[in-house]
Amino acid sequence: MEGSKHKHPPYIAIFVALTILTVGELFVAFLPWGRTTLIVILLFLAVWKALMVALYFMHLRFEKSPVRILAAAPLPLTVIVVIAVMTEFRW
Amino acid sequence: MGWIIPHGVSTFTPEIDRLYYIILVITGIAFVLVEIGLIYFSFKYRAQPGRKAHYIHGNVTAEVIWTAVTAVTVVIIGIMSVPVWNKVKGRNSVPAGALAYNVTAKQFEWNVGYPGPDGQLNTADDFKVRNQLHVPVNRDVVLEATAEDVIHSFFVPAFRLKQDVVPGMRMRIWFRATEPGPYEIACAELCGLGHYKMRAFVTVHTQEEYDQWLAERAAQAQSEAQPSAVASR
Amino acid sequence: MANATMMGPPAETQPATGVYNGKVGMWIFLGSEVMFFTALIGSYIILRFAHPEQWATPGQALNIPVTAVNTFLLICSSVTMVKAFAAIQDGDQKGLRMWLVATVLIGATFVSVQVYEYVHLAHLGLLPSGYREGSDLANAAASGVAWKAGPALPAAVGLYGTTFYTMTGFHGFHVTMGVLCMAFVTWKAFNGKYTVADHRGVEVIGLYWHFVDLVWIILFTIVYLM
Amino acid sequence: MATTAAVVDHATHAHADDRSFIRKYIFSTDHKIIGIQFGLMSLVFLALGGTLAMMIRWQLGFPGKPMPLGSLLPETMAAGGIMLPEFYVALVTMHGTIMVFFAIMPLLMGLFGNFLIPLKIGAPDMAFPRINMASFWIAVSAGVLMMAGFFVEGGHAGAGWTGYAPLSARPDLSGVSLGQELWCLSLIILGLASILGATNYITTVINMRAPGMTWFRLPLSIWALFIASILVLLAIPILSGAAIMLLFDQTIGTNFFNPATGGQPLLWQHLFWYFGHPEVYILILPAMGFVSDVLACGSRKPVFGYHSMIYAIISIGFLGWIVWGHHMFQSGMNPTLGMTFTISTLLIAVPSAIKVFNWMGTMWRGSIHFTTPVLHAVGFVAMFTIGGLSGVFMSSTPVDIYIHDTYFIVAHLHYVLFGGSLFGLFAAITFWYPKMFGRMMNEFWGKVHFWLTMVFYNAVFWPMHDIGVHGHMRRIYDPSQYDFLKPLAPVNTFISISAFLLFATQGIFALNFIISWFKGEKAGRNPWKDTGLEWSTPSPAPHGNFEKTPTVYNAPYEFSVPGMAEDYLPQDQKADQSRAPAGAGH
Ligand code: HEA
Ligand code: HEA
Ligand code: CUA
Ligand SMILES: [Cu+2]
Repeated sequence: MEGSKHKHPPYIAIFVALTILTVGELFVAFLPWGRTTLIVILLFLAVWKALMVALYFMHLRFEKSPVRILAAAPLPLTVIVVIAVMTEFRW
Repeated sequence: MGWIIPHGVSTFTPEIDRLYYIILVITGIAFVLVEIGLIYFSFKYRAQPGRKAHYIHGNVTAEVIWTAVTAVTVVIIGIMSVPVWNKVKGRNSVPAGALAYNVTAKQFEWNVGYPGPDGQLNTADDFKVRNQLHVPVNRDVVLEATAEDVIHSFFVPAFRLKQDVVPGMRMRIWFRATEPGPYEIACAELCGLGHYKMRAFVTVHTQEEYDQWLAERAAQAQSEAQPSAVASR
Repeated sequence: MANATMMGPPAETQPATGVYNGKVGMWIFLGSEVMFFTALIGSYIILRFAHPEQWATPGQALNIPVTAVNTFLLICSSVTMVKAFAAIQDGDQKGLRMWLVATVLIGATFVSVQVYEYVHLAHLGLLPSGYREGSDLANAAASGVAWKAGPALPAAVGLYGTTFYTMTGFHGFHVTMGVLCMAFVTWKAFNGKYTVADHRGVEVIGLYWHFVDLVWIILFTIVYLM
Repeated sequence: MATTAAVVDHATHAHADDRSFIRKYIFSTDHKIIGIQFGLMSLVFLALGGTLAMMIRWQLGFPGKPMPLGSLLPETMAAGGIMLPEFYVALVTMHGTIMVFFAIMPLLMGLFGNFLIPLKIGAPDMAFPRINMASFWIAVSAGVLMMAGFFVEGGHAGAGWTGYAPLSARPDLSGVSLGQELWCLSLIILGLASILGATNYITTVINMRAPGMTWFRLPLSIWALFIASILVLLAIPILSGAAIMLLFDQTIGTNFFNPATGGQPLLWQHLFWYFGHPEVYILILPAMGFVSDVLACGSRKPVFGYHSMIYAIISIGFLGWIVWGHHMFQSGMNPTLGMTFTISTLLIAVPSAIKVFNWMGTMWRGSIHFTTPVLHAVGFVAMFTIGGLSGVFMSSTPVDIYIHDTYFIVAHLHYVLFGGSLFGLFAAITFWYPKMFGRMMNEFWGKVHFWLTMVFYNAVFWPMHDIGVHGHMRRIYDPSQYDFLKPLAPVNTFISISAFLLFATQGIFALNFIISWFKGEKAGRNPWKDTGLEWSTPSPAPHGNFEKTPTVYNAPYEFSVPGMAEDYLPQDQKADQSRAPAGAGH
C-alpha cells in the first residue's frame, strides 16, 4: 500500500501515564480516608486507565463507528445485572 | 374444570382469582381474535384459480392501533397487579400482631415450631411438630421460614400461597385462612429425589379448637421432653 | 491506522463496513468476553457487597508489592505489543519480531509470578474454600489479634478465597491463552508472514491482548486495592 | 479484484469438486455442510429428548406401573421396570437440557444460522469457515459429554434444566456427583461452540452482504438470526461463568452458592435467568423469522409492515435483557424489584403483538397456497399466540404466586417451545429441504404429519393449563401422593396417551425426511417461486454458493408486483427485466 511512514499515537507517553496512575492507585489505596471515598477514587483511576488502553492501544479513538458501536454495546448490560442483584442485600 | 380455579380459603383468594379471571378475559379476547382471524383468513384468502394477491406493504394506522391497544392493556394489567402483590408479598405486608410460627424445611419434611403456652416464639416452652401446621381461622398468621439444606417452596394451593424458602435466608410468609378444615401443603421447588412426597398439612381450626389443640400438644411436648432430658443426663 | 483497516485480504469479498472480518470478529468476540467477566466480576461485587466482613484489608493476605510489579509487567507487555504493531505498520520486520518476542516473554513471566503467588498464598493458608486448617492465617484469625499492619483477620474468608482465586484464575487463564496465540503469531512473524500491506494477525491478537490487560486493570483495583 | 478471484474459483470447481470425502462431508468448512451436520445431530437429540419425554409421561400417566421395555434399564434407573424417583428427576432435567441446548438451539442457530445466512445475503461462505467447523465439532464433544452422564455412578444431573443451587452444588444432598459435573462441563463447552458460531454469524451479516443488500433489504429470517446471534454472544458467556462457579463449588470447594459460608443461592438464579430469558428469545426469534419468510411466500404477498417487524425483533431482543426476574417472583427476591420486572415483562407483549398481527396482515388479501411449510407457519402463529398469552398470566406477580412451578408453566413453555420454535422449525425444514438436498419432501405425508401433530400436540399440552390451575406441581414423580391431585389422574392419563400418539406421529416426519433424501421428487432451483437469493442457485447449492456474486436490486418480499408476468420478483432481478410486455398479464 502507501508509504511506510505512519504517524503513531504517543504510545510511550501513554505507557508512562499508565505507570504513574498505577503508582497513584497504590498510594491512594493506603490513605487513611473513608472507604467510600477510596472506592470512588480508585474506581475513577481504574476507569481512566482502562479507557486509555481501549482508546489508544486498542485504537478505538481512530476506529470507524461500527467498531465503536460493537465495543460499547455490551456495557449497559454489564451494569444492569450488577446493580439489580446488589439490591437483594439492602431491602 | 377447564380454566376455573378451584375453591380457595384465604383472604388472598378473591383478589388473586379476580386478577386471574380478568387476565383470562383479556387474553381470551386476544385469543379469539387471533385464532378466529387466522382460520377465517385461511379460508377466505386460500389460493383459488384466478385469485391474485394484493400488493400491500402495510398500513400504518392499523399498526399504530394494535400497538397502542396492546400497550394500554398490558399497562393496565400491570397497574392492577401492584396492590395485590404489595398486599401478599410487599416489603411491609406482614400485619402487625400476626401469630408467628417457625417453619424449617429440610429434605423432605416441614418442621413447624410452635410458640408454646407463653405465646412467644423462640422461648424454652416452644415445641416442634413435623409436617403439621395448626392455625386458627380468621387470624393473621406469619411463618418465619427457612431451609436447612436446599431450596424448598412452601405451597398451599387452597390459600393461593407460594413462597420459596432458601437456606441462609429468612422468609416471612403470612396469610389469613377463612374456612376451617385440613388443607395440603406441598413443596413446589425441586429439592431432590423425595421432592414429590414432601407433603404436609395445614389444619385451620376455630379459635376454641385451636386453643385446645395447642394446650394438648404443649403438655404432650412437655412430658416427652422429660424422659429424654433424663436420658441425656 | 486508517489504511490498515481498509486492507481487504485477497480472498475476501469487499467488507461492507470497510473493516476486515478478522477485526470485526475479534471485537464481537470481545463483547462475549465482557459478558463472561461480568458474570465473574459481578459475582465478586455482589458477594462482597453482601458479606464485606469476609474480606481482609488490602495488603494483609495478598502481597501488594509483588502484584504491583506484575501489574507493571502487564502494562509493559501492552506497550511492547503496540510497538510490534507499529513496527509492522512501518514495515519494520526486525522490530516486529523483537517486540513480539518481548511480549511473549513478559506475558509468560506474568503467569509465572501468578503461579508463584498462588503457591505462596496456599502455603500461607488461603484456599478457594477459605482458610487452610492449621495454617498461619487460620491461626492468626483464630487468635483474633492484629495481623500485618491491619486489624485482625476476618474470622471466615470463604467468599474471599473463592472469589480471589476464581477472578485471578480466569484472568490468568486468559493470559495463558494469549501467550499461546501470541507465540503462534510470533512464529509466523519469523516466517515473514506479515507485511506492511497485510498484518491482520498482529492487529487481531493485539486487540485480545490489550483487552486482557484492561481486565487486569479493573481486577487489580478491586481485588487487591479495595 | 478480490471477488473475481473467488468467482473464477467457483466456476471451475463447482462441477468438479475434488475435495476428498472427509474434507467434503466430515471436516468440511462449507457452511451448508456444517449446517446440515448440525441439523442431523440436533434431530437425533430431538428424538432422544422426545424419548425421555415419553418415559416422563409414562410415569405421570401410569404411576408405579412397570414401563414397557423398562426392564431393559439398569436397576439404578428402574427397579424391575418401575422408574425410580431419582431417575425421574434426571429424566426431567435431561429432557429440558437436551431439548433446549442440544435440539432446538442448534437446529435454529446451528442448522439454519449456518445454512441460510451466507445463501440469503449472497456470500460465498461464512466469514470464518474454519472456526465454523470447529464450532460444530466442539458442539459434538459437548453432546458426548452430556450423554456420558447417563452412564456414570450416581446417575445424571437431577436439579432441573435450571440447575438451581445449592441442590446442584451439593452431591451429598442430591446424590448426584459426576452427573452434575458433566452437565456443567458440557454446557461450558457447548457455550464456547455457540459463541464461536455467533461471532461468525454476526461478522458475516455485518461484513459480507452482497452488493445492494442493504440492511433494509435483508429478509426477516436473517434479521432474526442476526439479533438472536447477538443474544447468544452476550447471554451464553453469563451461563458459562455461572456454570464454572457451580462446577468449582462442586469440585474444589468454593463457596459461591453455599449459604453456610455466606454464599448466595439466589445469585445462581439471577445469573441463570439473566442468561435464561434472552435464551428463550434465542429459541423463538429465528423461528419467527422463518415463519415471516414462509408466510410471505405462501401468501404471495410482501410481509405486512416489514420495517415494524424489524423494530419488533430488535425491541424483543433488547427487552429480553431486563425481564429475567419474572422467573424469580417467588424466590425471595426483593419484592420491589419484582414489581419492576412485571412491567418490563408485560411490555414484551407489545412487540409480540406487532408480530402476530403483522403475520395476519400478511395473509390478509393474499392468495395463500397451503403447502406443508405454510401450514406449519400458520400453525406457528396460532400456537405461539396461545403460549404468549399464557405468559401474560405469569407476568402478573400475584397470579404467578399461585401458578409458579405448576403445570401451567409447563403448558406455557411447551406452547412457546413446541408450538412456537418447533412448528417454526418444521416450517423451515420443509421449506428449505429442497435447497439442502435437492429433493422435495413428500407433500401428502407432510400434511398428514402436520394435522396429526396439531391435534395430538394440543391434546397433550392444552390440558396442562387445567391441571396447572388446579395446583399440579412441576417435577413431581408421583402426583398420586397428594389428595388434591388425585382427581386429576385421568387427565394425566389422557395427556400421556396423547403424548405417545404425538411421538408416534413424529415418526412420519422422520421417515418423510429420510426417504425423501433418496427418493424425493427432484427440486428445481426455485420450487416455491420465492424471492430470496438462495433460490437463484442450483439445488443443492454448490461449494461457494453462487456462480457469480449476486447484485441485489429489490426489497426481500416483492410478491405479486402489479404489472409483472410472474407473481414474484427475485431480489437479484432488476424490476424492468421481468416486467411483462405491454398488454400481457391480465
Ligand atoms: C420460546 C420460548 C419462550 C417465549 C417466547 C416466552 C415468552 C414469554 N414468557 Fe415465558 N417461559 C419460557 C419460554 C418462553 N417464554 C420457558 C422455557 C419458561 C420456563 C422456564 C422454567 O422454569 O423451566 C418460561 C417461563 C415464564 C415465566 C416464569 C413463570 C414461573 O416460573 O413462574 C414467565 C413469567 O412472567 C414468562 C412470561 C413470558 C412472557 C410474558 C412472554 C412474552 O414474550 C409473550 C408475548 C406474546 C404474546 C403476549 C402473544 C401475542 C400478543 C397478542 C396476540 C396481543 C394481545 C395481547 C395482549 C393484550 C396481552 N415465561
Ligand atoms: C423445545 C423444547 C421441548 C420440547 C419439544 C418438549 C417436548 C415434550 N415435552 Fe417437555 N420440557 C421442556 C422442553 C421441551 N419439551 C423443558 C425446557 C422442560 C422443563 C424441564 C425442567 O423442569 O427442568 C420440559 C418439561 C416437560 C414436562 C414436565 C416434567 C415435570 O415437570 O415433571 C413434561 C411432562 O409431561 C414434558 C413433556 C413433553 C412431551 C410429552 C413432549 C413431546 O412433545 C415430545 C414429542 C416428541 C418429539 C418432539 C420428538 C420428535 C422427533 C423428531 C421430529 C425426530 C426426527 C428425527 C429425524 C429426522 C432423524 N416436558
Ligand atoms: Cu422440598 Cu421440593
Ligand atoms: Cu423468561
